Formats: sequence, C-alpha cells, structure tokens
Amino acid sequence: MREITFSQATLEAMSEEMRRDKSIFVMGEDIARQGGIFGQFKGLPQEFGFDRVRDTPISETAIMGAGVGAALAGMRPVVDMHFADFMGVCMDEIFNQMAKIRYMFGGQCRLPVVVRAPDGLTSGGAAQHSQSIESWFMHIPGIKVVIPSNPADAKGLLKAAIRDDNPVIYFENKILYREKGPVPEGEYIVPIGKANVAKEGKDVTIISYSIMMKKAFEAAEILAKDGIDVEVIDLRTIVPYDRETILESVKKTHRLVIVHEAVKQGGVGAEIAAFVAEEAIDYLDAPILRFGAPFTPVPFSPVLENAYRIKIEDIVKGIKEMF
Amino acid sequence: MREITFSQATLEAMSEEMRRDKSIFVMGEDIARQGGIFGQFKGLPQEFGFDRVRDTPISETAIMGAGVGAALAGMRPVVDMHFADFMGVCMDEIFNQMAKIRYMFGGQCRLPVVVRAPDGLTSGGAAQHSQSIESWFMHIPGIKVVIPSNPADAKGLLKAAIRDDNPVIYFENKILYREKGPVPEGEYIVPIGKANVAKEGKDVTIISYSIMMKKAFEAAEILAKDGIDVEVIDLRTIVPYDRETILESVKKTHRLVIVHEAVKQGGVGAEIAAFVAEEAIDYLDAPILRFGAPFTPVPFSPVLENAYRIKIEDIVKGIKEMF
Amino acid sequence: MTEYSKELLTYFYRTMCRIRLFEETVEKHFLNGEIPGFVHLYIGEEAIATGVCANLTKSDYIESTHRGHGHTIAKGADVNRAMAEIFGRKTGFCKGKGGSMHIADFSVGMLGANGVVGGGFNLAVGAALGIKMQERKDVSVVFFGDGASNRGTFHEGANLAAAWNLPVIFVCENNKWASTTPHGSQTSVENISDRAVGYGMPGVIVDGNDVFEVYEATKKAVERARQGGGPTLIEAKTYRIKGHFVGDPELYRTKEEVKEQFEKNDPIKRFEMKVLEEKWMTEKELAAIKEEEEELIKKSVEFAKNSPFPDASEIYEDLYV
Amino acid sequence: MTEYSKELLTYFYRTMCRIRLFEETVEKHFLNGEIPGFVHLYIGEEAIATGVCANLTKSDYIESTHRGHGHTIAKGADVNRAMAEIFGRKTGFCKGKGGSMHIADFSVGMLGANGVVGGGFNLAVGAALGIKMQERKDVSVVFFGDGASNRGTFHEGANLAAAWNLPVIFVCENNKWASTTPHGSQTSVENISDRAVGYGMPGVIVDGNDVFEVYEATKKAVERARQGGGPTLIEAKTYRIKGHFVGDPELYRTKEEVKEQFEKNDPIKRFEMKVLEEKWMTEKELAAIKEEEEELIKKSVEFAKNSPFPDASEIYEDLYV
Ligand SMILES: Cc1ncc(C[n+]2csc(CCOP(=O)(O)OP(=O)(O)O)c2C)c(N)n1
Ligand SMILES: Cc1ncc(C[n+]2csc(CCOP(=O)(O)OP(=O)(O)O)c2C)c(N)n1
Ligand SMILES: [Mg+2]
Ligand SMILES: [Mg+2]
Repeated sequence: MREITFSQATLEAMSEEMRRDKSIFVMGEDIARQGGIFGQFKGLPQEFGFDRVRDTPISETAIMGAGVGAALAGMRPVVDMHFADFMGVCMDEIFNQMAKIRYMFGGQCRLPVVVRAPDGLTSGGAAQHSQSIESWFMHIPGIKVVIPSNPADAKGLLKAAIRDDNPVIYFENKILYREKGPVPEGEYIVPIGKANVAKEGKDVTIISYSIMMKKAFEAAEILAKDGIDVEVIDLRTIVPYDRETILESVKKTHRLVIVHEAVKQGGVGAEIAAFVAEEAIDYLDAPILRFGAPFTPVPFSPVLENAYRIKIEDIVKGIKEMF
Repeated sequence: MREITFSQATLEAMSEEMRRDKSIFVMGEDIARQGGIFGQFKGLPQEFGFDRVRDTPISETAIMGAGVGAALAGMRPVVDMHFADFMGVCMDEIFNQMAKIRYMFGGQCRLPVVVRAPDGLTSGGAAQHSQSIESWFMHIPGIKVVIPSNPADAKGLLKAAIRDDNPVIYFENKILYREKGPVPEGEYIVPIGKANVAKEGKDVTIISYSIMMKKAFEAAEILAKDGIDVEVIDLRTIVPYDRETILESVKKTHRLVIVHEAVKQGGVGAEIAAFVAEEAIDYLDAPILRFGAPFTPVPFSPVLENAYRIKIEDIVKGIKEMF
Repeated sequence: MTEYSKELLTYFYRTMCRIRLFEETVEKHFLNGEIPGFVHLYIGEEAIATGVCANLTKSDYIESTHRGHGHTIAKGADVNRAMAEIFGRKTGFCKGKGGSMHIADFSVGMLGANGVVGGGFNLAVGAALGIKMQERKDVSVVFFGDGASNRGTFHEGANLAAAWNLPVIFVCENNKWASTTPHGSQTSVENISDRAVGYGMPGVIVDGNDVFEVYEATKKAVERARQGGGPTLIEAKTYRIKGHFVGDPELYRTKEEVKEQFEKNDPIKRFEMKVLEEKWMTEKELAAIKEEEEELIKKSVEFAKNSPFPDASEIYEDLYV
Repeated sequence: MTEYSKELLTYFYRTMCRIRLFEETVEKHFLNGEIPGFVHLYIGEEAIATGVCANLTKSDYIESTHRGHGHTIAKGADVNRAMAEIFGRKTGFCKGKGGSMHIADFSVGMLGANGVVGGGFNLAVGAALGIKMQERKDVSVVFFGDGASNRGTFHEGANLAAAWNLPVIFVCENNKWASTTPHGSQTSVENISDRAVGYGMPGVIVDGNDVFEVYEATKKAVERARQGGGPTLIEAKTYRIKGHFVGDPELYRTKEEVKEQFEKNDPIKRFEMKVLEEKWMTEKELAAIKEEEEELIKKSVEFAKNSPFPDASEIYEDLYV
C-alpha cells in the first residue's frame, strides 16, 4: 500500500469530502494563506477558493460560535482550533452551545460541526502549546470525540466526522502530522465509536490512542521477548468509547493498562479503568495500571520536558510486575 | 451548637477574613447591590464598602483575569462566577493563566485567588444553569478544588481557601445554601486536602461530597436496617484528594461506591475508582460502583429533571448487590 | 410622515398585545408555582421585537436571549407550543427539555433563547455566514442586552461580521439594567451604539418604546444587509419594567422609578395614542385585536396545561442524531 | 521641539540596540538548534517597548505577549537570566520552565509573556485594580498586537478599565501582520485606536518606529493614569520585519515588501539619523554604546551556555506554594 503522512491523509479526507458536498467549508487562523501552521491545509484554498477555506481573526469564540451558527443555517463547517490549548477560550461555545443545542431544543436541529484540535507535546512548546485535554470532553454529553493514531485512521475518522450530523471534536497530534503510514486508496470510512484491536495478545491489554500507540507497540515488542503476549487496543474514539471491545479484551487477558500522554489524574484512563472496575473486576488478575503525564503543566526545558514524557521502560516494568 | 445556613456560614467566613486582611476583596456580577443572587454576599458591602465588594460587568474573562492580575499585584481576590456553568467563558483564564502562572514562571509569584462557583441542579435550571463541572479541574494541575457539603465545612473550607497562597476553586451547591447545620463559634479552619470520615462503618465505603452527601447518609441509614454498616466519606477536597483516607477505608470495608451529582462518565468518581483499582484492587470484594448523572445535558421539565437525579433506591440496590 | 398599511399596523398592535398578555400570563402562573425554573419577562420592551421582526421573513434568523418570549412570538412562533414549553410539556417546542430560557422555534427561524448572556452573538454571525455562502438574501438578527454588550463575544462577533461583511443586525435592547446593575455603572459608554465605530459599521440609536422608530431603523439595516452592505448595530433605548426575573426582590431600585418609566413609556400605550391621534386606527379596531389576543393566550394556557409532561424515558432522546 | 536629557537618549539607544542584538543572537542560536520551542522576534519594533518603558519605574507593571523579549529587556530585566531562560537553563528567570514564550521577571514588574494571544489584557487590568486599591501611583501597561485586538478579552478588559477608571495603558503594536494575515483582512477597522471610542477612553496613534513619538504619547497617558485619569489606548504603527516565528516560511508576503519597510523604517537607523542631525549625540557616542551592548549580549550567551539545565526532579517544583 502507498505510504503518505498523517497530514496528507487529513488533506485527502478534506478535499474528497469538500468535492462531494458543497456545504462543507473550513475556517481557522492561518489556514488559508499559509496552508496551516503544520501544513495540514496546504493546497485546499487553491482547489476550493478562499471562500470555503477561510482565514479568520484571532477570535476563537467567533470561530467556534460561527461554526455552530453556520451549521444551524445548513452548512457543514470544519473549524480549526490552531492548538487544542486554545479551546479554553471558546469553552462556553463548545460545552454550553455546541454540545447542548440539539438536546435542549428538543432535537429541532442537526449540528454537523467538526472541531479540529492539534494537540500533544512538541519540543519546547511549553505550558500553553503542548496540552492534551481530551478528557474534559468525555464528561460533556452532546459531542463525539475521535483521536486517530495513524494516517489511515486519520483519513477515515476525519471523513466519518465530517459526515456525522453531530458535533465531533477531532484531536490530531502535532508530532504525528509528519509520520508516514499505509493509507488505502479510494473511499473509506473509519466508523466513530469502534476501537481497533491493533495487535492481538492473550496476557495483558494495553489501551491507548493517538501518539501513545507507538509506545504501546514498542512496549508490546519488548515484552514479547519476555514471553508476555500483549493485546494492543487503539481506542480511536473517546466519546462514545467502545465498551464492548474493552470488556472482551480484558475478559480474555485479565490485565489492563491504559496509556495516554495527557495528565494521568482525571484523564481518559480514569474513566476506562473505572468502567472496567465496575463491569469486569472479577476478571482482573492484577491492578489496573494507568500511564499519563505527571500532575504539572508542561515545562519548557528539554530535560524537564523529557522527564514529563511517558517512558516505555516504565510501561514495561509496570506490566512485568503484574505477573 | 448554634445552627446557621450554609449561605450564612460562607458570609461569616468572608467577613471574618476580610476583617483580618485588608488585601482580601470580592468581585462578581450582582453581588454588591443585591447581595448575591443567592443572598450569599448580603451585608458585606455595608461593612466593607463597594470598593472591596464589587459589582462587575458581565465579563467573565475580565472578572477572572483581573482576579489573577490583582493577585499578582499583591491582593487576595475572591471572584464569584455567578453560576459554575459560566466558567467555560473564562476557561482560558482559569486553566492557561491562573493554573499555570506560578509553575511556568518558575515560582516567581504566589497566586492567592479564590474562585467561588455555585453549582448543581435547581428546579428547572435546565441545561445551562444546573451543571456540576468539578471533574474538569481534577485534570488541571496548579489549582486546588474544594467542595463543602454542610455549613460547618462551608465556613472552614472557605477560610482555608482564602488563606491559601494558591488558586482555589470553591464549589458551593445552590440548594445547600438554604440548609442549616451546626457551625462552631469562633475561629476555625477545615484543612484543604483532608477528607472527612463522616460516618464510620465496616461493610462498604461510600465516597461523596457536596449535596450528594445527603443521599449517602440516607442510603447508609436504609442499609443499616438490613445490617449493612456503611462508612461514609465526605471528600471535601477534590484536588488534592485524600488518597490515604480513601485507601484506609477501602482496605477496611473491601467495597467502594462513589456518588456525585455530576455526569458519571469522566466524573470525579472515575478518578477515585481508577485510583483504588490501581492501588488496592486486591482488597476489593465487589465491583466499584459509581453513581452520577446520565450522559445528557440537564433537561428542564420536572419529570425529566427528576429522572436525571441520583436515586437513593439505586444506591441502596447497588450496594445490596455487592454482598 | 410615512404611511403604514393597515396590515402592518395590525401586526404591530397584535404582536405587542400578544407579547404583553403572554408575559402577564406567564408571570401569574409562575407565581402560582406552575412554572419551574427562571423566567425573565419582556414587558415594556415589546416594541423592539415587534418593530424588528416586522422586517423579517421566516427564512431570516434571529438569535435571542434569556429574555426570549417576546422575540419568539414576534418571529411568528405558535403561542401554544411556546406556552407548553414554558410549562415543561411534551408539546412544547423543545419537548419540555428547554423551558423559558431555551425556547426556540427553528421552523420560523427563531434559533433559540440562550441562558448564557452574550452566547448568541456568534451563532447569529455564523448563521449569516451560512446565508452568505449559500447566496441567500436572508439576514440574521441578534438581540442582546446592554449588559451583554460587555461580553467579549460581542466584540468578536461584531468584528467578524464587519470584516466579512455579513448580513447581521445587532439589536441592543438597552433597558437600563443588567440584572441588578444600572447602565453606566459597569458599562464604559453611555450609548452602546458608539461601539459600532470600532468595527466600521453604522451604529444608530432609536427610541425602543416607539415601534415605528424601531421598524424604520431596522428596515434600513435589513435592506442594507440584504443588498450585501454588511452589518448594522441598532441600539433601542427602553426600560426594564419588571424585575430581572419573576421573583426578583428588586432591592436596587425604587418602585417610583419604575412606575414613572412605565407611565411615560409603555410602548403599547404610546402606539395606541399615536394611531388614534393620527386616525390610523379606531378604538374599536384596537379593542377587537386585543380581545382576539386575550382569547389566544387563554387558549394557549389551556393547551399547555392539557398537554402531558414528557415521559421520564425521553431523557435519553435528542442528544445525538 | 522637546529637549531630551543625555541620560534618556542613552537609554533609548542602549535599549533599542540591546533588544536588536539580543534578538539577532537568539535567532542565530535558534537556527543552530540550540534553542527549543517557538521564538518570536521583536526586530523592527524596538522603539515601542523602549519608548513606553522609558516612562515606567520598577513598581509599574507590564503584561507582555508571545513576542516578549523586547518588553522584558526594556523593563530592565537582566539579559543573562533572560538568555538563560530562552536556552532552557536553570539560571533563567523561570528556571527553564517557561522559555521564550513565558519569559517573565517579576522583580522588575514584568509580569510575563503569554502564549495565549490576548491573554494579558485582563491580567494587566487586574494588576491596575490592585494598584488602585492599594492607593499606589503606579500604572499597568499591556502590550498587544493588531491581531490580539480582535480577542474578546481586549473588549472586556478595556470596558472594565474604563468603567472602573483604572491606571492601564493599552499599547497596540500594529505591525501590520497577525501571523500570516495582513492587517485589514481580518480586522474591521484600519486604526485600532478607533476602538477607544467604544469605551470612552482616549485613543491615539503614534509612529511606532519613532521612539520619541512613542515616548511622548506614553508619557501623557502614564501621567494621566497616575493622576487617576484612567486608561488610554495607544496604537503604535510599525511593521513586523522578521517572520512570525523563527523558521516561518513567510509564504504570505514578498521579500521586497519587507526590505522596503526595513530600509524606510528601521527604528534604530531613524534614531541615529535624528540624534546626529539634531546634534544630540555623536557618532562616537553611539558606537560606544553599541559596542557595550554587543559585549553584554555576547556575555549573556556565555552565561546561558555555561549554565546547567534544570534537574529532571525539578519538574515537581513550583506548582503549589
Ligand atoms: C455569561 C453569563 N454571565 C452571567 C449571567 C447571569 N445573568 C443572566 S441575565 C443577566 C443580566 C443581563 O443583562 P442584559 O444583557 O442587559 O439583559 P436584560 O436582562 O436587561 O434583558 C445576567 C448577569 C449569564 N446568564 N450568562
Ligand atoms: C488565543 C490564541 N489564538 C491563536 C494563537 C496563535 N497565534 C500566536 S501569535 C498569533 C498572531 C498574533 O498577531 P498579533 O496579535 O498581531 O501579534 P504579532 O505576532 O504581530 O506581534 C497567533 C494567531 C495564540 N497563541 N493564542
Ligand atoms: Mg439590560
Ligand atoms: Mg501583529
């Protein structure tokens, strides 16, 4: 299969969908003239014009609010948050407007808005340009949340998000943009809500998503040498998360580890662990381990930033101690 | 002991502290002229003047941002959010500024800001005036979060929050305001970070906080009749939460239930459950149960709102099934 | 002096009466304990929604506020379903999920009241963007209070609407109060319309108690917008006659102040005086309209009260498509 | 024509040179791969921070932006510790936790750069509130870009500062670009200073490449603020000479445009020409200052490079008091 970058995969999804449906447009800061700060919009305005690929002012509440309003008027907006870190600026538009409009108005409308949110650590991004805040949205009914880990899923999930008639937040990792992977030719969708058993195994389940899938795979490889057969699940969607796949795996392996780059406390891992401790505790042969960032903002200096990162050794060590 | 309302207890805390320290002031919408929409600021401007008890414009980013700025200039601001539901408006000020300023500037300053946030269901408050969003802040390093369940704690925790040199969010339940309870005379503090074993028991632990403590107690009473001895823990502080008290209790009772009014998915209960599943799974004799709101916004109509509420019967039934 | 068609005059009077009677009725039933939640009444401000919406068609949009009943009615929503929503019934526009603060009727382009002050600005701007991209001739109107004009969302929405030349009408209902704070105490300008300068858009002031003035100013703004001329800011000066919400103890002002304002500026009285003086309508015509509206509102309460509450199981409906 | 003391002239020249050299040095080491993160240079805008801060004392506050080195230096921060911070060293102002985008020196009243555009407005307003409540005579200055003027936080901060009559100076550095978008494409007014009308505060425009003009306008605003006269909005027109950040491919403008602007408007050249023409300073004096600054900046790099990185364990420090 051909290999393209994550960034190119999102571009393909965008242009295929925009060709298909004229009501789709995209807006955000620095996406048109420059093609996006990560190049993830390059060429789009050339094909679709500056009307459908719009640079905006630095006005996140207007960008998000106008996305919602345009959807109410029959459009299918994709809004770009520049950095996921800036979602706090328009949090009210996200959680009090976008998430609630369909429900509180009794289902009078559909709200096909996609929010694209580049997240995660970059080198030296520091406290306000490195965050992973997906877990907040797990607690906000009315939004779906997807978070691809590789180019193929990036394309398929973005297409699914755009076609969904509900608001979908699409978290895309800044480091992953540049990474290549096999992407099928032609039309396909990765369904929202379905996790991917990326590697089957029988001894322990690692659940992860986004860039941490790489560490999950690496840990699995190392552990294989010690005879530990790891099942690796890529969550892909955080809301609604795939309860069946998780339970099935845990019932098989009897051991659960969750890995994400976001802060451990109150992270997505907490919900997954709690879910399993509620639904399948009797199947567990070991504590549920969570790996996530320490409880601090992201520090700038490379030494500190490194210390902030999840370490494969820690995952490996943690898993070994489960046996 | 004398009995006063939760609201009066917060007023006592405010005035005692404002008398003690001239750098303390409070600002927010409709707090001065009217005394707060829940009467929780009544009389304060008369004693301390409209300079130290300030009505503000409807500008949450300015209120929150100016609170942080005033703290940097040496004041000890208390800012009122009117309804916790509006914290999304100034989420950036909360999570990117207030929470990070001390850390990202390498400890150059102290940030004694208290954010008061009235939360929870009221009758008919509907989607945007009924929320409990404390769990977001569990995932944001740099803030402390307290959430009292009764008048005595309301006073002691507010005083502790005001004296703390770190940002503290103080969630206060709108229904609790009117409820009376015994409050000691004179000076006292309820320390941040320490849970309260509100009722000792040996068979099962219920962890709760804020208004749900009432349901926890009621469930405990009902279960006592069936010979089930419930230990009830009032978390009091969510960040940092009291890991020791939780572990101690679970190791004693071997059964854990968490109850909060907030949405169950991704709530505070998820973190507590995950923590216990990581640290004390071997002590558990039953699944960890969580009770929280369904995964929808808060509906308006009384019938729906009622259906949205946590039911004591459900807690009782869930606990009975643990044995 | 412009001449007005009988049809328009009738619309003005009928709509203002309908709103007034609706609100008085809601107040009564709220105080009776039959309506839950928070209710904010539009009494004394009827001329604004009425004068503005007289210029709109069903395919135009409005974004409303926490004080949204008047906007809903003026935009042409069915009063039965409006009343039923406020009573929390299944037959309400939002099937009882919204209530007073979240009333909406998408079928007539009323995109919703909003419990968040200033939450509507950018939704309206986005709806206008949709209109423009679809090459429609419609407009998008956002109602907002003097208090709301201090929200950052006003600024961002106004800038975007102007920079992108979108068909938005910003209608500020300056009723002199933002809840308990008088205009001027927390707002740095006397005239909200002055803020238009900062976005290079026209800013006009009208007497918000005069439905004719509101109508004329909006007409101009709407025509401009439909022709691609971009946004306008209209400030309608009025006064909040009732408490901020039903049940407000109103500790912050005197009864006399309110009484004086209402006597001087009741928009319905002023309309009646004007049309009688100008001999545009007769006492009899006015009385007949009022009676019809009384009947309508009475029926709406019956409709609401006879409607079932939603079933508890419906809590899970309408979240996702 | 005002006369300027030799001390002030020296401060102007020294500060502008220091900033320029600092920035050129940072750029070089960034491109060398020695500095992580995002770095935004202040080259070509030196006259603004310099002219503004010449009016301030240590107990006055400034809030800065993502483009904060110039502000930091102009407010009097030690360049060694500034450079060390940008290099991520333990001896930096933030012990390496902040970096370029979060540089701060509270000891001289520099309350921090900000990675969030428009994040500083209300912090500055709050600091001014603190000043006022403590009955101090200090002022609080917030620097912000043309792009940042479209953030809602500008509106809320400006309104609050004006409504409460706080000692805030809003200094807009209109460098014609907000990252990749030219001024005018996303901002609804030509002059940001026009927005002052909406808050009833004075709005003035100055040539931001002329340190004297910046100085004079700020002087007036600062005096006004110190005397309780409230906030002022100053718009300093300038041009962003470098890419938005170091490494910016600058696909959105031509090299010629930039070159022309720099040749015409380099604030340091303009200062040199003026003081020589007016015979306020000699070539020799200027050269001597520049040389001293070159030495200083060279030393700062040595200081930074010789400083240790923080220890990994320090990650847990400085979170809570
Ligand atoms: C973001 C936000 N802040 C505060 C409130 C609480 N609140 C509801 S209405 C209101 C006053 C609104 O005043 P104005 O905009 O003038 O409208 P009016 O009530 O006068 O029609 C306030 C403060 C809110 N609902 N939303
Ligand atoms: C809230 C927010 N939105 C977007 C960004 C990304 N961003 C960083 S700088 C910048 C442009 C700022 O332009 P301007 O305010 O004119 O300042 P300048 O860079 O020209 O000095 C943008 C969009 C950000 N950091 N914060
Ligand atoms: Mg008002
Ligand atoms: Mg700029």
